[in-house]
Amino acid sequence: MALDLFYIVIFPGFLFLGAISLVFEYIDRKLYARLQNRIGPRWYQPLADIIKLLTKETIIPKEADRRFFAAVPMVALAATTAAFLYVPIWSSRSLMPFASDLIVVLYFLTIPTLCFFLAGWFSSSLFAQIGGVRALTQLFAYEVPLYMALLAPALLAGTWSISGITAFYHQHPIYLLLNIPAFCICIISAQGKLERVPFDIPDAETEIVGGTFTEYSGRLLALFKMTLNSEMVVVAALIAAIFIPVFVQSAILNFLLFLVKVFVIVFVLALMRASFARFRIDQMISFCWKVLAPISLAQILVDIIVRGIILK
Amino acid sequence: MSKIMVPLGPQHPALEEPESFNLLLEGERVAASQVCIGYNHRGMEKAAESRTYLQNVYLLERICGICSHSHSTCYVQTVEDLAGVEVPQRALYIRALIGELERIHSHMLWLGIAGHEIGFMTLFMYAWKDREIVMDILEMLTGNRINYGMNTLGGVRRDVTPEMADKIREAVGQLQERTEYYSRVILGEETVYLRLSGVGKLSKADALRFDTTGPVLRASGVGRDVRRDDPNGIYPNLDFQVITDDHEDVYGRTVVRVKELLESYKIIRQILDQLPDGPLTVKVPNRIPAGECISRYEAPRGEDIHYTRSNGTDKPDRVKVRAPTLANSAAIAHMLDGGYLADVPIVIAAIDPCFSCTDRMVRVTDANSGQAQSMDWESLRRYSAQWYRKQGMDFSRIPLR
Amino acid sequence: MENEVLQKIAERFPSVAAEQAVVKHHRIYLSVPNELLVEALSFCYEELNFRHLCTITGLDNGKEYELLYHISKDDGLLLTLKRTAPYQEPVVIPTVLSIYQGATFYERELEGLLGIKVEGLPEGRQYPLPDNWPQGEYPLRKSWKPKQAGGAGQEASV
Amino acid sequence: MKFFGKIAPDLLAMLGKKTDTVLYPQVKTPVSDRFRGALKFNKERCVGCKLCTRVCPAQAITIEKVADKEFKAIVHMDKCIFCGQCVESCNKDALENTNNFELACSDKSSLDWEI
Repeated sequence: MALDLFYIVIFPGFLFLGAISLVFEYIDRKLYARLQNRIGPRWYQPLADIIKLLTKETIIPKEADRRFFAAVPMVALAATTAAFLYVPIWSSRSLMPFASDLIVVLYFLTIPTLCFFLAGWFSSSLFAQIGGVRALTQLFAYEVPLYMALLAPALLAGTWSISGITAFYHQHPIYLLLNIPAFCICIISAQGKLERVPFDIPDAETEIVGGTFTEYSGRLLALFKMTLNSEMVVVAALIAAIFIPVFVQSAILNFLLFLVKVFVIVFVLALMRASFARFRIDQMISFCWKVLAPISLAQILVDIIVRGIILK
Repeated sequence: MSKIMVPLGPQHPALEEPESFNLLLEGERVAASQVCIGYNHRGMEKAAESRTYLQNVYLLERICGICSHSHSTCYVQTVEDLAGVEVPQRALYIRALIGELERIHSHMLWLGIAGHEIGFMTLFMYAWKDREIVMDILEMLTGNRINYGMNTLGGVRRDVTPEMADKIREAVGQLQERTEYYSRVILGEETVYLRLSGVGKLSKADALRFDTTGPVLRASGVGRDVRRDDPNGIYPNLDFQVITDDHEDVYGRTVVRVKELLESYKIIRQILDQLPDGPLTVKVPNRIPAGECISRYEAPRGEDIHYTRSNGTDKPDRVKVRAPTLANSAAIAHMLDGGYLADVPIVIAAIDPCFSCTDRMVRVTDANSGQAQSMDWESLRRYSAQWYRKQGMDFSRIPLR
Repeated sequence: MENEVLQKIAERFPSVAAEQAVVKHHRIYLSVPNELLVEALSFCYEELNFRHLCTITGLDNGKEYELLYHISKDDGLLLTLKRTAPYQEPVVIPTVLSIYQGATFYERELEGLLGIKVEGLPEGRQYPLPDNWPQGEYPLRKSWKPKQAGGAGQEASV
Repeated sequence: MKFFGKIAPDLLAMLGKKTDTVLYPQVKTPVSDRFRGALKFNKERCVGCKLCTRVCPAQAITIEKVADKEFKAIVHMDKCIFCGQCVESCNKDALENTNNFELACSDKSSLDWEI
């Protein structure tokens, strides 16, 4: 019981995830700045931002539904933290692996997006509602290619469990090459999931002010910021576990490897953030459905065929 | 589908100045729009009537930070014409030089703003980084980055030394290289193209119908440029092209601005090569004979017009300013209708709006009287200290510096 | 070029005192009888190709209001047509929107700053003064003086 | 030619380069010699002609007589628009622009200088 609580609250749960997400937020911001030839933030800036927000007054709009308005950010953060428990960090197995944990992690990762929609909806503000509707619209666009691209390697491995998948690719590393298109799609859709340029449509600052978060301030905004940061780490860790399953014997080395893998993915995400302009929502949807979805479908077909013919 | 009314402004992250657009949205599309401007009205035209001609140079220079030289040049042209003085050639060349440098800085600024509006922050950072080159040159020449204070009645205040001319040549070389890079890489980025092309359409007929000016008009295929059509100063001696483009959309306006940058570099090189020797100013009397004069100047945003009526005293009877943005404002609502909400910021930005210019004016009342209504610094600080104390924190003893 | 335009206007409108016009390089300043102004503008637009309305200047010269319509054509010629309006409430002039569609804001400015009613201008917000600006205060009139704290200007800034 | 991510290679090249921004309060960039900053008044040169008061567009400067042939300038730096016309108009070079631009403060009245 006490151990479980330790797992959930301290390591690898809430506190550890919070700390590591601040580190990776710093890395992301610093890289973004350096790509733009700026100095960028100091190392403590993400922590300072969170502390500043935590001490600020929380303003809840009169029109808003108070209970839901305050509850939604907590649900979002809790879902992200829960998802992290099933992602492998220091070995090829996660903390509590079970048969179809990949599906569960994906479901947990969908909850924050739904929370963004609800947050926008309960704010009863025009900009927040437009942002919420956009978040939901965007969800339907990137979620399908993301799921298909993550499930394709699982189909090839013949299991829905993350540990099973890593174990399979550890034995047959050659099949990793087959999944490169799925990897690219995952990275692109992850950008949509994390609501970053070029898919930062739900909180496009110049169009709809803060989007979903327009009415949020103080502690509740800090929770949302932490959700977004930790979501980035969880998604990067999940992609790393499935597409780059490189593990060694030592737990410490594995942990360092984990950091390196997440760093590489964050680097790619930062580079994408710096090199594109924001899509318009119609362009984003047609891009996801006309380009990403067919490619991921083809990937699934290829994986099924390979599984059916070669691995029989 | 139900329609909702979204207010864009007076305060909004996409807008650099207070202005307001009421958008009637049908889903993501704009069904109708209304342009509300006038938030920057500062009473400058009235204030100009109670100041001397020389003081007005500085007053009108502060109509707008970006096109400050345009306004002061346009104004001193009217006064010099009324006084009947012949401005030395060297002064005219230096005026044109600052004017072209200002055009470069304004277009660079616009390119950055456009990047910001379409969520391409890298373009914003890069364009503004390169804008620093021209800002440094302007600071070296005039002393300030904006509000140069270069014009005075009858000439210019500061000279261009040969060493400065060399530095300008070097900077223009760098800028040219960067601008060519932008026209190659930024205009070749697919997401930028997707966001800019086909947005904010303004056909040639509409552009003429709404009396638009500047890059907006030229991007609709009408080659109208005061520098060529009704030249003032030394522009007849210079060889340059009037850039037009027939995209008729925001992409076209971007192309026009980038190409105009290249033309400006050409003009600056010619000015530096032709720069004659001679005095910088001639004496202009304090009292200007009665008369009226209208002058036009091609500001970075379009045609700037100043009308001055003198009555024989040392103060003008009427100064009228028509900034380019006012001419372009009438077309905004037309360009927004039927577009996406996401395109509204870039369409508004594409006319390079400057509502300080448009609305003008200075409140002539005492500077201290405004404090009664607003919270001053001390009481704001007291309020925040109280609020934090309630939360169990005491910041009031922390010194401000 | 300037004289040619002036001659054409004089031919079409014999009552215009064309010989009193001030002609400078690329500039013509010409007074037009009040009732002829809209007709003259439309003639300049249709026949003489003055397709661009630069701006409309309204001013108070101490005796009456003057309204100056600055129109230009592509060869750089800028023609200023002047009409007057007496001090007599209400001051009403007709709109030129039917000829120059970009004139909306210029005419609103006349309404806001000089208190000249423009007939035929569509409904809309006043420009450039704020919505809570007191009625009947027109800053560009010579009789208007800026008031000290608590005056007309102050109320508007609340 | 148009494609996605055309700028990305140049961005990567930026990683090794020196940044263009500086940490402002600690690091300062040079200011031009022609910069028009806060005013400096040379008491001994002033003859009290008050030309500066007349030309100032912002009514920011007044000259007062303290004693015979001795004057002091009262400069309202909060009203000053830094146009430098007073410096230009002064026949005796009694006024000068320094290159001090860091005048921000939390108390406006501290900007009324008697020099």
